Amino acid sequence: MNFWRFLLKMDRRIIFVLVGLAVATPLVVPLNLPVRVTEPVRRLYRAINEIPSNSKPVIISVDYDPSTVPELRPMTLAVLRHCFRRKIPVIVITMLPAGAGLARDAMETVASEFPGSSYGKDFVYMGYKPGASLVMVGIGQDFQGTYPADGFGKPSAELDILKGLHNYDDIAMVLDFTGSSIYESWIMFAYQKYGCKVGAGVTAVMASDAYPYLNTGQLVGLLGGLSGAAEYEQLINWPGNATIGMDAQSVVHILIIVLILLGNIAYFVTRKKHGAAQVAGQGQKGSS
Amino acid sequence: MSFAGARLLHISLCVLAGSLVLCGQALCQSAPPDTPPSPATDLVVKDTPDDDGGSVTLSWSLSADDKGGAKDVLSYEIRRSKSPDGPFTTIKKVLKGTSSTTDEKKVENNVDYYYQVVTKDASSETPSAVAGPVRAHVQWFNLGRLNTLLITILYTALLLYFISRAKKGEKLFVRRIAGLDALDEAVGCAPEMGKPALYVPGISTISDVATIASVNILSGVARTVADYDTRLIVPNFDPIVMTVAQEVVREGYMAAGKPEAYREEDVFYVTSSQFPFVAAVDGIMVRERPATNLFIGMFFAESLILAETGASTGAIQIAGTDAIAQLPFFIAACDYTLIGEELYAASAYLSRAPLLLGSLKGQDWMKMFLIGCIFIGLVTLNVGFAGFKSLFDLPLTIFR
Amino acid sequence: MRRQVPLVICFVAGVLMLAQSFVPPLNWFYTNALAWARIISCIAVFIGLISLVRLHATKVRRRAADWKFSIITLLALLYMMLAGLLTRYGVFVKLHGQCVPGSMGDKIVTGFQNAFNFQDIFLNIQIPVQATMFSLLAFYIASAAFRAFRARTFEATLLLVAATIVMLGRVPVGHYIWGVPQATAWILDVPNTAAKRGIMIGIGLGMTSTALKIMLGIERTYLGIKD
Amino acid sequence: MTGLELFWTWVAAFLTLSIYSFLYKDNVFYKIAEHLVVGVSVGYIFTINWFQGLHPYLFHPLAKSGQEPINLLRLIPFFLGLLFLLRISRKYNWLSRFTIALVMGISCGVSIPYTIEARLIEQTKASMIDFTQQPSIWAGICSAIILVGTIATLVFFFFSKEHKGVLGGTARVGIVFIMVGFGASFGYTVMARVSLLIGRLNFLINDWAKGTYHFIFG
Repeated sequence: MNFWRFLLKMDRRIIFVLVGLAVATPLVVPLNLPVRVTEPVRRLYRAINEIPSNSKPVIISVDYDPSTVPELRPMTLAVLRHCFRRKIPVIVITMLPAGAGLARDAMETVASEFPGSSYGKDFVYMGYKPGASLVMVGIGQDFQGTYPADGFGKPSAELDILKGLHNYDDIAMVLDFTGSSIYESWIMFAYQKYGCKVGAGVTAVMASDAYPYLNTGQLVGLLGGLSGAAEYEQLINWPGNATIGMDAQSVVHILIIVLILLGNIAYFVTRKKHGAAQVAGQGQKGSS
Repeated sequence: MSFAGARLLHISLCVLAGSLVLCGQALCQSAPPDTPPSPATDLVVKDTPDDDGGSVTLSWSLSADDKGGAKDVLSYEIRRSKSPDGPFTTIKKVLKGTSSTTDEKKVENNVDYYYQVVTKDASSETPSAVAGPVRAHVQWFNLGRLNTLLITILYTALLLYFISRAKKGEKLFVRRIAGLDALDEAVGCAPEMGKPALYVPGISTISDVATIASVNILSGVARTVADYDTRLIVPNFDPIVMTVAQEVVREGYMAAGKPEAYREEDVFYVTSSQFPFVAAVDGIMVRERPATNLFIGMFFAESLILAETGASTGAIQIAGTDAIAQLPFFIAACDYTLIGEELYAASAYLSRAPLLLGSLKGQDWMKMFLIGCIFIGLVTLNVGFAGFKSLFDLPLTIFR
Repeated sequence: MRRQVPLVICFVAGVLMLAQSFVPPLNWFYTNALAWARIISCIAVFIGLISLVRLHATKVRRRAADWKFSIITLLALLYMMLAGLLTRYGVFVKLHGQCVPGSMGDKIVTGFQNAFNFQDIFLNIQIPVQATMFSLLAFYIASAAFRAFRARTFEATLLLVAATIVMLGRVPVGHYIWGVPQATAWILDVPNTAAKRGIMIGIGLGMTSTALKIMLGIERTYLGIKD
Repeated sequence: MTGLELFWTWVAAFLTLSIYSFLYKDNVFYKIAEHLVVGVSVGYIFTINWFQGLHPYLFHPLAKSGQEPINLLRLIPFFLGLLFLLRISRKYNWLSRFTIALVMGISCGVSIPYTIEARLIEQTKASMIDFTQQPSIWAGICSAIILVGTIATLVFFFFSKEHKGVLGGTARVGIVFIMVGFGASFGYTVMARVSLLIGRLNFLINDWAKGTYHFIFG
């Protein structure tokens, strides 16, 4: 019985240590727990899988800032890896000033994993341009007019990947990774106006708002939060940060559930010993 | 060869190639490639409703070549003139697939205007029939917000009516609110332990109504604290809120007859950055060890950081917020939580001033009115009449 | 003068603001008033500054507890203010837009350059501390759940059961347990929506009545005026 | 990574660990981080206010620049702002009430129609459900439950009647909905919070530890 009494009066710092370990351990020693792939993620995977290799490029719009990096960077990497592996040319852009460094970082990380790929031919970084919706419309009218040079100042005319690329007709798909509503602008301009397919990756909190677009076909697929990214990693069979992160998430969630259960068992076991009088005095904690 | 020469050669080659292609197309196709797109039809122009003039709204049916047709429409150009015969000047361009827009480009009020919409493809254009005349007017009332205005008037009337009844001395019943009963008790226990009380009036500006409600509650708290001769620490996120909090706390001490016990340096500004503010308040909680922590006002993600740190020091904690997303965390980590509307009711309840109690009664009547509306809406809608529900449209369009 | 004038100002400003939403020609007042409020709140920052400096300077002077740390605050404040002003006004710094994530959410700041390490300090001192403070929630959410989710009362039991099901439904393990994904979605879509909607209407009523009372001068506590 | 970048990474890592040390207990490192960031953030806010607030809203409209005419109306808030600064005077601090009253009036006036529309009209309208238009019987049942829950929750907030009888029963149903809803929100948020911790640990492991390793050993 002492165990239960100890549990009830346990120093909360023990919980902190457990949570810290639960998150840190999978980061160091990946568990690779199985993930069940959900339909929106599978749809995006299929859509990218259907794009012919070495043909039309995809636009990857990296529109997140440092606050949503933990959720959105892993899915950006997973989709980039899929494209690189299938030899789909990739055009990386960003609509957020804060996204510039992050977009480049994501692209360079994946590019370095594919030694055969070359800048300008297989992938290109066009940098940040202010005025998201203007840029989206601009791409529909004249891509090279909108982006006369890439993110490093090299003229677009010198980049192989952009040769013969005029507008959305020459683009296989737009993929947007964002923690804001920019993906809705992509739907509005790239899809509604110009008929270009749009896929999105958003934070877990935003995913429920994005589902309706999936049902109406305005989005070809959707990745929501870390779990969406982990499912995508599973589909391309390339466990990365999201799979590791989901391991950590699973462990912490289970830890909290176990703690709650133990706490309740302890509560009922000790209550029997002390009788009901003390319970009545427990006040209102936990309700209001 | 010089650069210019190469360039010239390149251009001439391109022109040559281009004309060859054109010839080829002309030979192969019976129809010329440059058929102008079919025009936009049914152009309707009218004064933009519910505005202060200077704007005309246009709508039209898409050209037959937009989307379904040959799909070569690129845009529509809006042209305007003061005479039906022109000359028409271009006002703006809209993308294909657009069938309505507004003209707000230096539109003079009460002047006749004529419009046409020109359908454009890559190389040619087709104007629509001219529509007009139309005049932009100033509307003195925004009909689209009539429902909002009516509810505002009704609510104001209800509040004033019950307040006047309360003024006449009528006894109004207000039920017990558990969190508020606890408030007095919690504030009272600080002096017994010889410790200060901490009051955080949220992390928003004074323009947030929740902050205003919090300041009202602070006033009551200050009076109780002053009665007990305890210190009241109020760290602030916003300088204006700080100023108001200082006024209110000083007034509270004066009301308790202890103006000399008021210490202005205990109601202070920390920073207007969310987490630096939390870091500082956490520090106060573990160093000053207040016996009572009150978190009342507008809170964001920091709610649980504050409440858990406070819980670890063993303080009695009472929270109140209208931030729905934060309520679960306050409920889990605090002893009592004022949920949503209870926060607003609290100032009335604490002061027990008849005027404010009267307003609670008005609030309840408004609640009944809205529940009644829901029922009428349900019944009418389910027997096939949608008119009642459309009274709740925003903006209201049924009177247009 | 001291009591009546503020109440009249409040009433007039409130009525004009209210009226402009119904009377389109009054829109100019709205645009102006928002700019006015912005200017006032910017000037108010000086009051905050004075309060902060006074608090910490007093601590240092009185050698109060932790007074040495107050010196850190004062020095950091002084340095950031000077660096910010000099960066912008300094003749030797050529301006061109540079953007950083703002202090709360996505506010974007343009027009500062990294002279005096203004930007570096913000990005490497304030941002990491903010992010780390925010991440403390991962620990606190666990300790709060452990402490509070006890089946003491019927309501507490509901809280804990709903939380447990949703937590389970959010991770892959839960997807393998029959009924959990469906129950999670249902709880989030149905009871959760209902409760939020009801609370939201209640809050709307409370907010409006408080705002009306202040506008009409019935509630005047905020001015430090006693009835 | 350059030497300077490495230096800043160490600063960030030191502050990160200092904040985490607070979980054990208050200590010197936490105090340093806390006092440092308070000073930095207020200095930052001051600068932002100066250049993003006073410059575009006050200085520019009052100074002749470009084609915009001088906006002398902006002297009014400037004057009111100065009145507000009289807070620090013992004798004239009551003048700051004028400013506060104006800000309060503006805030209340703005919030009333907005609140009525977003919180009262929209939500009331959303509760008027057409049961003849439901995609399935189950969807209809769910809609009905939402309706009952909304009204019961609203009844819980009745203040001027004792919660007894029918009213009490309905209010109790309201509490059930509130508690289930709050529990769900709590459980739903765990993932987002853990993600934040993962983000910080990734910084410590990848940027700081690995970055330092690569800087030293190439």
